[in-house]
Amino acid sequence: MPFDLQLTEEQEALKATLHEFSEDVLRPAARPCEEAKETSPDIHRQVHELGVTAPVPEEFGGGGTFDCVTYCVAAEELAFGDPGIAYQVLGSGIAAIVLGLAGDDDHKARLLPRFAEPEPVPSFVAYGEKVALGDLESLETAIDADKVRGEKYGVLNASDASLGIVVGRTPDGLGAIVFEGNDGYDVAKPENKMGLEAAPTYAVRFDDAGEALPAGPQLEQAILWTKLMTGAIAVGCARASFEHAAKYATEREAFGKPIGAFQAISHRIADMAIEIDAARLSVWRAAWKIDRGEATHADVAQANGQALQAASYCGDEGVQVLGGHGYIRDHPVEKWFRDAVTLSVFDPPELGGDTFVARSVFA
Amino acid sequence: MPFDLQLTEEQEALKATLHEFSEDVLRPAARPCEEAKETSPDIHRQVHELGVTAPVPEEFGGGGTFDCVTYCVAAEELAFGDPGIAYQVLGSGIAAIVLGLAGDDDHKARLLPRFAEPEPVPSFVAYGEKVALGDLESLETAIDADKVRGEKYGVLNASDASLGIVVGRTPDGLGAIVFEGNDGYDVAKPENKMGLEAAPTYAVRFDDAGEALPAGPQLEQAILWTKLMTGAIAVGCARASFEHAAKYATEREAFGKPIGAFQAISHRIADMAIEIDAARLSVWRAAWKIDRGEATHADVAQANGQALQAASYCGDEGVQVLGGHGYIRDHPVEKWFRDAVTLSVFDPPELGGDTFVARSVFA
Amino acid sequence: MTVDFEIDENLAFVRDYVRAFARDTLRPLAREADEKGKLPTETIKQLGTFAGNRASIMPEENKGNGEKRSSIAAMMAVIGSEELAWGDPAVVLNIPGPGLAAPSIRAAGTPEQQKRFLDDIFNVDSGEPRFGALAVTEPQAGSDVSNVQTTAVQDGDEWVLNGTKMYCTNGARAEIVVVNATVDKSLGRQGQKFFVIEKGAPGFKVGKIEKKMGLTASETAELILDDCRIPFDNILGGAEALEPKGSGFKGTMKAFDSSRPSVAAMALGIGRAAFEYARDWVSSELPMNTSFPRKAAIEQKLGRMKRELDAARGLVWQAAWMADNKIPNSKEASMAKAYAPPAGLRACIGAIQIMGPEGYSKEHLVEKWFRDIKVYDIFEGTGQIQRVVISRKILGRLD
Amino acid sequence: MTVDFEIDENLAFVRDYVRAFARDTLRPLAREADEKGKLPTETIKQLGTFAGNRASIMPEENKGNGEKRSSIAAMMAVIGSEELAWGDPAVVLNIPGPGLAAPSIRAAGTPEQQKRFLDDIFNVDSGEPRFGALAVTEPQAGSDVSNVQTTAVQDGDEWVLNGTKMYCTNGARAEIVVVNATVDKSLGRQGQKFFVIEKGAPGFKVGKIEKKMGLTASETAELILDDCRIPFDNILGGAEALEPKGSGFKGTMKAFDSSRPSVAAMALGIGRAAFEYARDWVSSELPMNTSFPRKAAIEQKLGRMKRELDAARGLVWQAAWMADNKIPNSKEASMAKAYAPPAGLRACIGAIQIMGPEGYSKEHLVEKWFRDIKVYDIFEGTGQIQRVVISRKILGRLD
Repeated sequence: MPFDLQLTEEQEALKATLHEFSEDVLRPAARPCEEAKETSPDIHRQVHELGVTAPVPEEFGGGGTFDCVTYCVAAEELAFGDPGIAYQVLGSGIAAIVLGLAGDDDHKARLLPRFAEPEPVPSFVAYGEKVALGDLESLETAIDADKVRGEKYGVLNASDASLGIVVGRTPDGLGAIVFEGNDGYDVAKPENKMGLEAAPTYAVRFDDAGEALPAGPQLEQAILWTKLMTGAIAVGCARASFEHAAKYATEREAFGKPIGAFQAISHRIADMAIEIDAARLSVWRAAWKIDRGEATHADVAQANGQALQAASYCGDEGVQVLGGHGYIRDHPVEKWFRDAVTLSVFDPPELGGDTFVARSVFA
Repeated sequence: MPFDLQLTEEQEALKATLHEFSEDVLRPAARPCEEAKETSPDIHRQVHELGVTAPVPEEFGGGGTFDCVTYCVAAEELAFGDPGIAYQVLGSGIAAIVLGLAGDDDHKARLLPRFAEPEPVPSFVAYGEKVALGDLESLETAIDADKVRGEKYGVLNASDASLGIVVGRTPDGLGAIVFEGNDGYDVAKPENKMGLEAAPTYAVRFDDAGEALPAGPQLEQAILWTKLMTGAIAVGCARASFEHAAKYATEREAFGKPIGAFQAISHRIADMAIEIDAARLSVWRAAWKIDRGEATHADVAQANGQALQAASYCGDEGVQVLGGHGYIRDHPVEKWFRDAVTLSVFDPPELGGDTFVARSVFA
Repeated sequence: MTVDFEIDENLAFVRDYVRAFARDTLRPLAREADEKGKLPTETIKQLGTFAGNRASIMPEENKGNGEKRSSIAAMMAVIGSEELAWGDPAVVLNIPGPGLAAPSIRAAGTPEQQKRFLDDIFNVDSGEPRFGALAVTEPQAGSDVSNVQTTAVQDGDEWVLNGTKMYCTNGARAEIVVVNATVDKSLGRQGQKFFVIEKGAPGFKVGKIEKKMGLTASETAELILDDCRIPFDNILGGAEALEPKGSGFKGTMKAFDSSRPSVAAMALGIGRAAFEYARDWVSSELPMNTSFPRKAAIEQKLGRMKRELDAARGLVWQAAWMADNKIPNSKEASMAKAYAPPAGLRACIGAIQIMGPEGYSKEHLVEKWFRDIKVYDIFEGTGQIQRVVISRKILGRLD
Repeated sequence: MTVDFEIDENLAFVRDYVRAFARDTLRPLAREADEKGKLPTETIKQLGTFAGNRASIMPEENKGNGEKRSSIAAMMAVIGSEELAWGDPAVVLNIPGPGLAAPSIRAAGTPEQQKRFLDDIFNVDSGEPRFGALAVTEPQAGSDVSNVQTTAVQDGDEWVLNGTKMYCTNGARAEIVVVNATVDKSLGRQGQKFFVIEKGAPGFKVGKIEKKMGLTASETAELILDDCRIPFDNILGGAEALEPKGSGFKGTMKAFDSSRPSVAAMALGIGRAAFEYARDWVSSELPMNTSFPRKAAIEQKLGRMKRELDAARGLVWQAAWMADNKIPNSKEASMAKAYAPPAGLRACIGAIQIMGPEGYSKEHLVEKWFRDIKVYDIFEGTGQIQRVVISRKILGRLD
């Protein structure tokens, strides 16, 4: 096959379903969940039922799995609905993807079926650290056989997780330890965030033994998939701001014309569109490489960098196009800007990401 | 005195004189000197006569000296005429400033009177190196007593200089060695540049003994003055592009209106104006600190960073505003863009300059 | 007269005094005020006492000194504004006083009006905090201030006003609110006049209090004028304002012009707060001898933040210095206003990213400053409007 | 059909073939051609032979294959264009052929015209290099292509053309030049038609050859039509073009639309050349274990250059893929054209700054690529015009 950007019919259908779901369910739920500082169980269950957040192979009782490109298409669409809820529901299910890709037979048979239940499993995959955020090579969390020691930030569900995976460095490279139940770690503190509030996160200290996932290329690709989730959400967040601002620009009038008639507005709308397409293509490319088992840290750093840049840019301009109306909570753009900047800390291109990209060019 | 941006009457008069000179003499000379790849002796002599490029105290037969703020005002104005010629004439005279500020009595009595002659002295102050460009702290050129060894780039007049000052690191800090005549160093090669062609420069190898200038704060401030010359020229270069583009935007019509009526043009014009004022104020501030003997490497890195950014931005936008006309040599904007990017290598903010600024904040 | 970047002892005194007030009084109130969306009344009273006792902590301009400004008034305003916003940009708006009502009344009011609406109300110590407000924005007219829908019709010795105003700081609790309204649509901008509405005027209602991204501790109200009746004398400038050459829209808008450098200075102060916070965090949490690849990038980012904030201060001070020296500064005021808020926003986002998971956390203040600062590129003229002003000053009016 | 970022073997073959040609043939000619402002005739002939022998080295589009394009023609065009420009963007314009005359003739010409002006002239091996050209820009009409001043008046069985065209690539040496001219000003754009002028036509004069910032090895001519007489049949589309619905301005401008991704690809190729050159220079001249503070900054800059160039390639390929799949791509073509040239320019400036005094030196090629690339944000629609196109596709026409 030559270069192709055509989604499959299944992907198109999924995208359409999720888009409608986002419009009908997630948009109305966004502010209430934000104010409650959690995604309501009902909303979480509804998303879980869609089968895209915690895919489980049919042999383990699930609805089947799909590739990372499909996952990114789905994640963008959910984030278009609400980045905070998307972060919560995707982050709560991604352990299933890691187990499915990198678990041994026992892990799969024992742990995956839980994710096929109607009730979502409170779980997490923890990789980010205080300083080494998206930087998997500088992680200070140390794994030795089945023991892990270190401190993680941005850990979802940590207060009541029934399953968690923590990523760290072994003497040979990347490793991951699975914890069942919530023994084996201490919740240091809940993170009271300025954005993505529907996804409550925690700082967590690990210092105990769990079960090691088999190290190797499978695990590495699975961890990169986990990281790329951030980029896919960022694309959806960017698009939410963009579409809202574009619509507003055709409706709001000033000086006798729609404000979109002024190049100061319309050319920024064009730039937002460019940033979004560039970001999506970059994310899809990294996802496609994950699907081939060939993705590198640089590929994902590059995709996340492009996507987080797009989300922050569109978030900022989205507020700016709406002016004073953009700054008040009657419109969602101020939220998306907060969500975008919150997301951005995980892999900011100017603070590390581009350095990884550079290191790959000297290979 | 409180904060003040008012130039003195003398400064205003000098600025007016130089502006007129730039319009009448330098603008018409710019292309011919560029094509000849040197500033014609006649032009050089005319600038020299103005007394601003190689100031000599009256006691040594000169027309008197002035402060660094005045120097930056003058340099901006000459560069507004032509950045290439300005680079040549200012760079050829700056040894006089270094000697006047940092030379001992013997140096002053013996060497300064030459700069008071009607004929300009072919001289240089060499600091830039292949990797450590504007980075005075990373210079690899080593000075030990009166011996200097190292390779410098961007050295003016090296092929026929009768006086040269080379900057390097002593065991204790910054040092400088004076060479009379052009013994003591080898011209490695002429630099065939893409911009600033009226200022022929050379790569030069130093490996000999000369006369050491007294090390200390005076020398350091004098070297920072030399570095700041780049920033002052950059402001003039930026302003040249800006003024040309602004005038063009009021005259050229498209779609039935002057192109300046389109925000895609007019808001870029506004941004150019902002960058220029920000840069000038930053350069003046560094100059004012040099005049007080208090300037740091960070002050000058910050000023140069701001000014070189302004010059590159205005150079680029200057061409863009003129469109196809900007790309051909009938208009000067393409030259100013080349000049700006050539200048920019000496202290690019993103490639070192900002790092110096940062280091100062942890002091 | 010569170029001098040192501020003199008067300005240095103001800066140091305001800085101490900002650090010791405003900053400690910041987080709780942000969370609760307001300050306790008792705290507001205390702020009023502090401020009243030390007139110099409020920039001159905010006191509406009009023609009486000294030759360093604008510099005092920007230096004070930077420090106050550095302390907290929302808490500071809770310091009692006439606020933005003052410059318009000073610019366009008769001596009698200045006495009645400013001196009599605000110079008296009632023991209760008193606020003034200015209400210009309307639901359908943000940047386009000429497109005002609010009307004022004379009815005997009263004016009857109808319309809705938005985004009015301290509007709900103000003793007086200055509003613009059109007395004659056919005259366009010239038909716009300014009026003072006193608390309790019949037909004057407070609509909803806005929930905002940031500056949450500052009250932002919608004001509804529903056959609102005020005395005829409450038209700014008195009856003369109705004459063809009467002071109206343009004259009063000039009062805005002079506030642009101060608004820019506030954005600068917020950005500097974020920069300093991140710098100190890096010093204590991320020793510069670690080998994280991020280290060098963080260093570079901090350097850029400082460079841009210093550039912003240059533009702000330039505009203020021109005002103090009676040099027309409309272009330079807009340059400062166009540059400082985005530079400050970049500093806030940079600080968040440098601090990572502690940056997005409400445990620290940088996330708050990010939420606060965004509006500085919007109110008192968006960045786009500033560029319209700047380019027109350079190119003339071409469209 | 599914998302796939791998190019297939056909495209990979083209890429590898063109890359080898670019590396072995174009790149070595670059510096001398830039200095002399032209190539020796003998070299041009050789380029023609190379190219003629291997039709595949020229992107399909440049051969003007019109309706006959295969389903990967646009992808071939962008991949080939990136590689050719990577080799040298100016030398490649010296490869003989119909150039930009082809797409317009293919789009609007009758079968007879296609045979006469393209097949007969360019498929014959005369031993001499032959060029075609397109001349649209006029001194007073750059972006505003509808504002054309050149007129064409029918006089018996001839057209008489008057006007001046600028910035015509290969215009002075072209066998045929396609120009647009208005036959009826009252019809506006619809009154514009395209004509083929053959070398030696009476009244057809070559004006000055432009001296440019870059792309100096490519001939850019001014063309003067002074009562220039050409046969009536030289109107593209023949007599039918004069009918109210005849192929005119819009139809032919569509040929331009399809060239935007290729122009963007060329900018990408230049930017990539600079990136790779700087990367290799850093590898050999600045070992990454040095302790220069610049090291980390250089690394970060290289990473950003790669990220942005890859993003540009994504946009370029997206636009081409849509064209090949008959999906309307006007917005995406403009997005690629708006993004790639500035990204490439940043890469060139970054490369110059990384290499420092060797970056500005003519000893290396990065300074040349910087000079070459700037015009890619200008010709075939400036970045500003692309944003007009993009925003109209998104917002509709609002003004």
